[in-house]
Amino acid sequence: MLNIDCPWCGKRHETEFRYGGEAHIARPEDPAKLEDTEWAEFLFMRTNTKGYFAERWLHSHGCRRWFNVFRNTVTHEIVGSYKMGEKPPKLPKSAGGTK
Amino acid sequence: MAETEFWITPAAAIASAFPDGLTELSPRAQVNLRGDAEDASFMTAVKTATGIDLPETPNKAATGKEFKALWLSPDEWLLVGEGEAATLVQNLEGALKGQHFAVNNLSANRTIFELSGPHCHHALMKSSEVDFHPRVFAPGDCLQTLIAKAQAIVEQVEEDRFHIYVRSSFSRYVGAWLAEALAEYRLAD
Amino acid sequence: MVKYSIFTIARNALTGHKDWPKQWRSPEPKPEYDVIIIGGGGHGLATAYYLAKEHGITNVAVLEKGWLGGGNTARNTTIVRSNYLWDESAAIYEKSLQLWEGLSQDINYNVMLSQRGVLNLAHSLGDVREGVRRVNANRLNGVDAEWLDAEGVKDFCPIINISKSARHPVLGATLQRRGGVARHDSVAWGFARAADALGVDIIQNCEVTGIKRKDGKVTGVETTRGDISAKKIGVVAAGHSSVIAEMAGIRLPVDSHPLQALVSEPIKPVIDCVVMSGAVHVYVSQSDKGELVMGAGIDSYNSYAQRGSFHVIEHQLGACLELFPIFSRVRMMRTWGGIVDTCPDASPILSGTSVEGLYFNCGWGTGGFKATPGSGWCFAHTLAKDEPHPLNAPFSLSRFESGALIDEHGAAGVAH
Amino acid sequence: MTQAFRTTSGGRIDRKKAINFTFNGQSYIGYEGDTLASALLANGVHLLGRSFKYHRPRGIVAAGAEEPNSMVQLGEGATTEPNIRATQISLYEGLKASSVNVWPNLELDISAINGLFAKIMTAGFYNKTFMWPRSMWMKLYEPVIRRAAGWGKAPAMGDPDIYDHMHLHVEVMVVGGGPAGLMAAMAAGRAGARVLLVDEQNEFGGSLLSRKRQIGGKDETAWIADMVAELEAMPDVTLLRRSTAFGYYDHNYLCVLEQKTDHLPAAERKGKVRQRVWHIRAGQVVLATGAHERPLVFADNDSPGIMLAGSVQTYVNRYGVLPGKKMVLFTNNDTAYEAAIDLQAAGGDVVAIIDCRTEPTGELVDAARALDIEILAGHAITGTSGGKRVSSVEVRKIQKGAKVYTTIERNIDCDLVAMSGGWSPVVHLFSQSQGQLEYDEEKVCFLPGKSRQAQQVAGALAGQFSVKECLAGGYKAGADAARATGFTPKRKPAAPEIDEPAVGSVEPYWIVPSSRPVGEGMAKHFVDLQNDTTAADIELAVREGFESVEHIKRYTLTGFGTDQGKTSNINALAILSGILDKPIPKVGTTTFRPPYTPVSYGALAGRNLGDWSDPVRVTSIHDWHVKNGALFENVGQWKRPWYFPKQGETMQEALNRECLAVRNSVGVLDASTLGKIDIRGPDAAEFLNRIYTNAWAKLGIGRVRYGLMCHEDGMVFDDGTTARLAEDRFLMTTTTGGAAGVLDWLEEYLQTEWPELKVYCTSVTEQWATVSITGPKAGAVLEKLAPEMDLSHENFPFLSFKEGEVAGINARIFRISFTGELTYEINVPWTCGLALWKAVMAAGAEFDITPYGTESMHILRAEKGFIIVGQETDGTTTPQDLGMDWIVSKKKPDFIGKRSFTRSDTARPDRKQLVGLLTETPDDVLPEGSQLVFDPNVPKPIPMAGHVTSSYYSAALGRSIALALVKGGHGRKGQKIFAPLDKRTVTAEIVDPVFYDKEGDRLNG
Repeated sequence: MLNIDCPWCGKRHETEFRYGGEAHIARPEDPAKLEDTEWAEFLFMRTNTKGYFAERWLHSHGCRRWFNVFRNTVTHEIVGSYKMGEKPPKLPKSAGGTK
Repeated sequence: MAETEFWITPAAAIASAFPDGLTELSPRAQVNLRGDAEDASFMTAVKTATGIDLPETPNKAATGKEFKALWLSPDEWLLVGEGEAATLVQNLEGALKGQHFAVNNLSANRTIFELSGPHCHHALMKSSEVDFHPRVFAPGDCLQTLIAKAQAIVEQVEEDRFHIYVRSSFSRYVGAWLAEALAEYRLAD
Repeated sequence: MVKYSIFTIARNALTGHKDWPKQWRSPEPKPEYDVIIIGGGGHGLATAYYLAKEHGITNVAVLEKGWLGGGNTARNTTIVRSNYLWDESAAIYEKSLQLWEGLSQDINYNVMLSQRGVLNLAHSLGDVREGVRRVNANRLNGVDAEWLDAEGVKDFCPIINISKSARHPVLGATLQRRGGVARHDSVAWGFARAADALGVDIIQNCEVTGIKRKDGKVTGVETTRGDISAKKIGVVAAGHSSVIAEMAGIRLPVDSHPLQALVSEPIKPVIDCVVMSGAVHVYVSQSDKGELVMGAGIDSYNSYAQRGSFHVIEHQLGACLELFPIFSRVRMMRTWGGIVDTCPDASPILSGTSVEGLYFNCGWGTGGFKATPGSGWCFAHTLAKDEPHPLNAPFSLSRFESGALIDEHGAAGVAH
Repeated sequence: MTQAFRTTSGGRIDRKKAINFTFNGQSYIGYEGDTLASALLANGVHLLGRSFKYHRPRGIVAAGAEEPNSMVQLGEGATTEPNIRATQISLYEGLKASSVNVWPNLELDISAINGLFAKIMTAGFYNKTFMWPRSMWMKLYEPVIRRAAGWGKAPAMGDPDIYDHMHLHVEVMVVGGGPAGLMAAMAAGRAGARVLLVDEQNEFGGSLLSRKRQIGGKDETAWIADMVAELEAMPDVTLLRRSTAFGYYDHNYLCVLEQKTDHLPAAERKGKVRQRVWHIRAGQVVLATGAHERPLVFADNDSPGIMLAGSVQTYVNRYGVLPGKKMVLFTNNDTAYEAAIDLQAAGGDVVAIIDCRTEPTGELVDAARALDIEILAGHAITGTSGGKRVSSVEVRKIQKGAKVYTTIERNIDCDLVAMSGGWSPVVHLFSQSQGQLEYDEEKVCFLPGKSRQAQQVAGALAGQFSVKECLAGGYKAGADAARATGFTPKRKPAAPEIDEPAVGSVEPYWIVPSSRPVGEGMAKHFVDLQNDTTAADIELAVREGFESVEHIKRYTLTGFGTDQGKTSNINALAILSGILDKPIPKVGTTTFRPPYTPVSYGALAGRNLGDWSDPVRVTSIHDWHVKNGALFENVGQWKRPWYFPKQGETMQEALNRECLAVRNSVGVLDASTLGKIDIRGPDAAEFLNRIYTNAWAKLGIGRVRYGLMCHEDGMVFDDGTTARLAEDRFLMTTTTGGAAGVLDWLEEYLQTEWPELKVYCTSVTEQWATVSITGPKAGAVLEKLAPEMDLSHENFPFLSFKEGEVAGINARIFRISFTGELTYEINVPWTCGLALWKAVMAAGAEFDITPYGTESMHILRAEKGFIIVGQETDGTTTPQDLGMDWIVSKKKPDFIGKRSFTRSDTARPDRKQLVGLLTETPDDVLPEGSQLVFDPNVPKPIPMAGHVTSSYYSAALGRSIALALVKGGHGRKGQKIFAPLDKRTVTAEIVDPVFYDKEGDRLNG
């Protein structure tokens, strides 16, 4: 049961949230201009990082805000949360091994 | 309230059998307001219309004369009170004219349960994963979470007295759940 | 390869079982192989076996970062079936089921395939519609399938609760009698032993750290046990597919998620079929040791940890007791998690890539175990011939550009 | 038989409270405070069960959770429970227990014949045989194997007991209530932190319950009592007894099983919660979980009467029981000497101590000598006899490094063998929390190493084996935990004087040879008693190429029993390291997975059963539907009326009546469940333009429009009508099941993709109850309810709305239609829904107004060829596939889904497209989900052309109708198509999907 830090409401249990997958995948400005390959990249291709990973969560049963979480997908350690449009927090020194 | 003369509160059918410490409150005005808290003109307009300084601190309630405002999200509040919802909506619409905002009379959208007494904290511990211990959640605090498996607003109105706002369609589920949560203590007392 | 049978066992008993040979060697990696398989799970070992058996390609190494069969092969709920909706899926899973049916004899290793029948329950009118649709599709595809009404379900699985007043009542079920379960470890060990006997090198504790390429073509791998050259590389790394892909500078339409499962304490037999309910996330069978083997729903978040969140298990057991009230006093003995690689359309990828000589077999999501032999058989063909077999041609990476997805999520849930 | 093995005094039992119980039908008496195990031992009962594979007689080995053998079937009928350890059952009046998996009975168990085949039933046995003939596996071999499978039996009926869940947040959680845990809780509690202390036992004290110690001038009992009293007086300290922390998950989340009534007589359990699962989120966790003693692996080390030394000590001191009267102790350390000393003191006779160490020294050794107990140093037990109860042991001199010990020194008669192979810290929870284990050569065990979570370790778990160390270590852990969560520990109290023997040395001794090498001859060296795994099995596994400890465990089944190898894992690992000739740390350890001890499904489900397994949502009109005989359909979490059968009506008759009422007069539907979203802001129209496939800018105020939503992949995912309330304000309706998803979807795009758009979305679903009246007489009904309202088609045209009073209630009325008939959807505040519905029924009475449900709604819309998302669509359907190109804007530069329409496969002309079907025989209703083919007369696999999405009998048309998705269907009107069913093939003609009132004349009544 992850303990997720909503930038507004503070730490709440995972069950209050909805997962939104990999963060920072912006919808293309003008999809019409894209090749099928490029469109497929946006639609389907993911980095699926092993280690520290920026992902989106929605506080669906709380303040209904979308935000980003920087989390280690191996240890599940959460480095921090940040609002849409902000930059991920710095990696902790402890962050060795998994990138 | 004229607007409520035909009203039947959603959990009325089961509320009569609620144990001590649990009641469904009679209908009251609930008006949902959205706007930009950063925008001074919005905040002042709301202040003039309602006399309330909308809480900008998450999960806090601010009380005015007729209404109180519960923080729901950075740009959303629920105004609750005994006054006329329709009038409140009019006043807000008037005061906010020309601004970007949204106001909705949601008086029927949620029903309100009052949970009180020596075992209200136990009932909450059985129903919610959130920490409602007095050290961290005080009177005047409110938050949105799950009660059992239904979304709800929980407000502590005073020590050992909570108001739980539940979407009308979930009201019987939550009402019955809370009643059951208290049952074991009725047995004990 | 010593032939296994009751007689060999008896003979060895006389000598105190001192003469059993190793089931597979533990060779040092050679400097070069024709084909390197990355991933020593069921699918990878099956691929190696069929490469050797069907295509005579025996200069093959299977590289496993841990112990063979230690990934999802050892962590699933062992369900085997082929009753999928779409033609493409039905074809490849049915091929797999046919291979399962002769597997113990083929590899001379009892994988304990137990075709006790698989029920997929329907709990809503929408489920019923989709179930009937799937049964009809299966029949026309030559896959055995039946539709049972609630009473039929009760007859087939007497302990199931079909009360109409249940929160999600059982309205019916699809039944595939040829479906069932198999012994997961034995599948990995059996394929390993058979592949090894045909000359395949199975190299454990050998983690791949890089994919070597030259002019857009693979030349070999870097590993924790040194560099190894290869003409072709088949990646069968399940949850870790994206990690290997990144080494080759490509991305996949794959996310890795935890999938949890659990077993109860062993109890005397109470259920002798497999019951699945996608709607309420219950997957139950009883092992030959007496444990109730149960699969839970998938955790929502990406993860490479072989564990998930406990509320997923608790939710599943609530739903489980709705279906099987008599399990309430049975006790959960062990839980665990695997890392499943999921695709947007819940269908696998068996495909070449933009890198010449680099092939991926992944994206099996929650359904990989049942596909083990078929997946290996098709992937071996693809590696041997440098082109997909018709059975796996639809499961190429290009489908994500063309839009020709094979969506096995089923109906999006009836709305109005 | 009256407790012949009960000591004359002492123990933590209440000798005044006798308790009657039965085991295998035989009546016995025990005392309050006993476990079933101690009570049986008091009565001289050692033989409790049979082993899994060879069905060898097995007895009580331990005194707690680590017990590998003594599982019983507890209770009867609906409340019986399989596989409960006798060592963990608090004795209660009327307890009934019996052995598991024995036939016909424990004394004479037929399957013991398996013992004769022991030689062939080695590890991997199943993999190597039962393959020929192939058909026999399912027919004969497996059924036989399955009949032998399992221990106890599940109840035959549902569970009458109640279970629930609690959620608790604390700064400091302490697991384990022994000396270390009590001290840790005290340190944190005094510092002012919120503290939870849990212990699996019925009382706190841990190892002090089994050993006599003077602490600060008090005896252990008084010391424990004082500690507990002070803790209980602290308002924010929670103490849970009979509570096992069974799982340690991410971010310091732990689950605890509290057994609230399992120790009570049936009568006192009524109405109470039986078991409760506590879900704890802790700032810091102090693990003080203690240690388990290891058995020694020697020949035939499995007979009843062969027990762990520490457990013997527990039975003597805690329960006042002599597990035997003539005891032999076999040990590799001197801690175990205490068991011998205490047994002797309690009136037992210790005939010899067999110590594998050549020169044992230390206080305890001296104390034993002082009692004239014979000590055979440098010796080992190399065999036992007795079968159902150990009767003598064979002792040989240890020949270092030898595979066999040649000469028998002694045969010693005894009725009890106490063994000790050293202690293994209970690292299970620590390991679950991702902590890494480190092997300690000197202490001969794995200890907690680097931890991954906010936690401390203390006591025996941390290798602190003396009470003195435990108290100091416990205090430090508790204080550090408090500090880490922002509290200041009080000044450290002076360490109390403790009177205890010094902890002596332990010498690793993993496997004891006998006259023949391990694995030869009939003798068995058991490693995992429950699964009958022997040292020979491990050797065989290695011989066959299994080297990873995980492989060994799986191949030999070591550690896969209900005890999860608490007493066997380390011995197996050590034996493996011996065979591989690698140091133990190199061989590695296995991961420990939750739960620490088994947890009932009932407890894990808690109250989330029945209607609480998933919330039930109802409308404000629900009670009326129930009263009026509606049958319900689950739609998402909603209960919606399916249809309203009258007395003696079949479903079809009811549907015909409901549908004809709508076509000929007027029907009424509770449409409250539709999702409703208020969308407001200067960019609202632009936002809708991007979300929906069609254009919204020009929609007039007061008008309504239908819209389709696609995902980015171009596939339809929701639909509904949206009204323009004002220049900058819309009211969107969504499907019932889709409401929540659509709102999240809108917020996602507003918050993450288009924050520049000034738009606010507010869910108003349950603000509005919706009553839809439809049919030629709908207008007449509404006139009566809203006499003031101008309902003329000029002033209230199709696809528009009005506001006004209906039946005296402020309402908003929409003119839209899902039936093709004149329809008014009246929206009033949710809480007025029932009042409106009743008013509508009254006003409509003269037109015989007919309530209808979802099934008739589906028929009526199908007659008009209207789609239902999730029925005509399945996530692979585009608007074009549905023949709805008319609603896909060609002008808009972009909207969600547009880009995907041009992908090669999505643009394919022969995609599956929505068509109507008319069966050759008019009253033949195709089953929904029928697959369609162009040519049924080809061999399988038969290429499929599509499938039937909706199919009904239409009373209005007097025949069946169906909707289907068919390859290139739009170009195939008039062609024949076939549905091969189980027993017959139905022929149908492909037609336009609109079956009824193609011109749409009826919209205006």
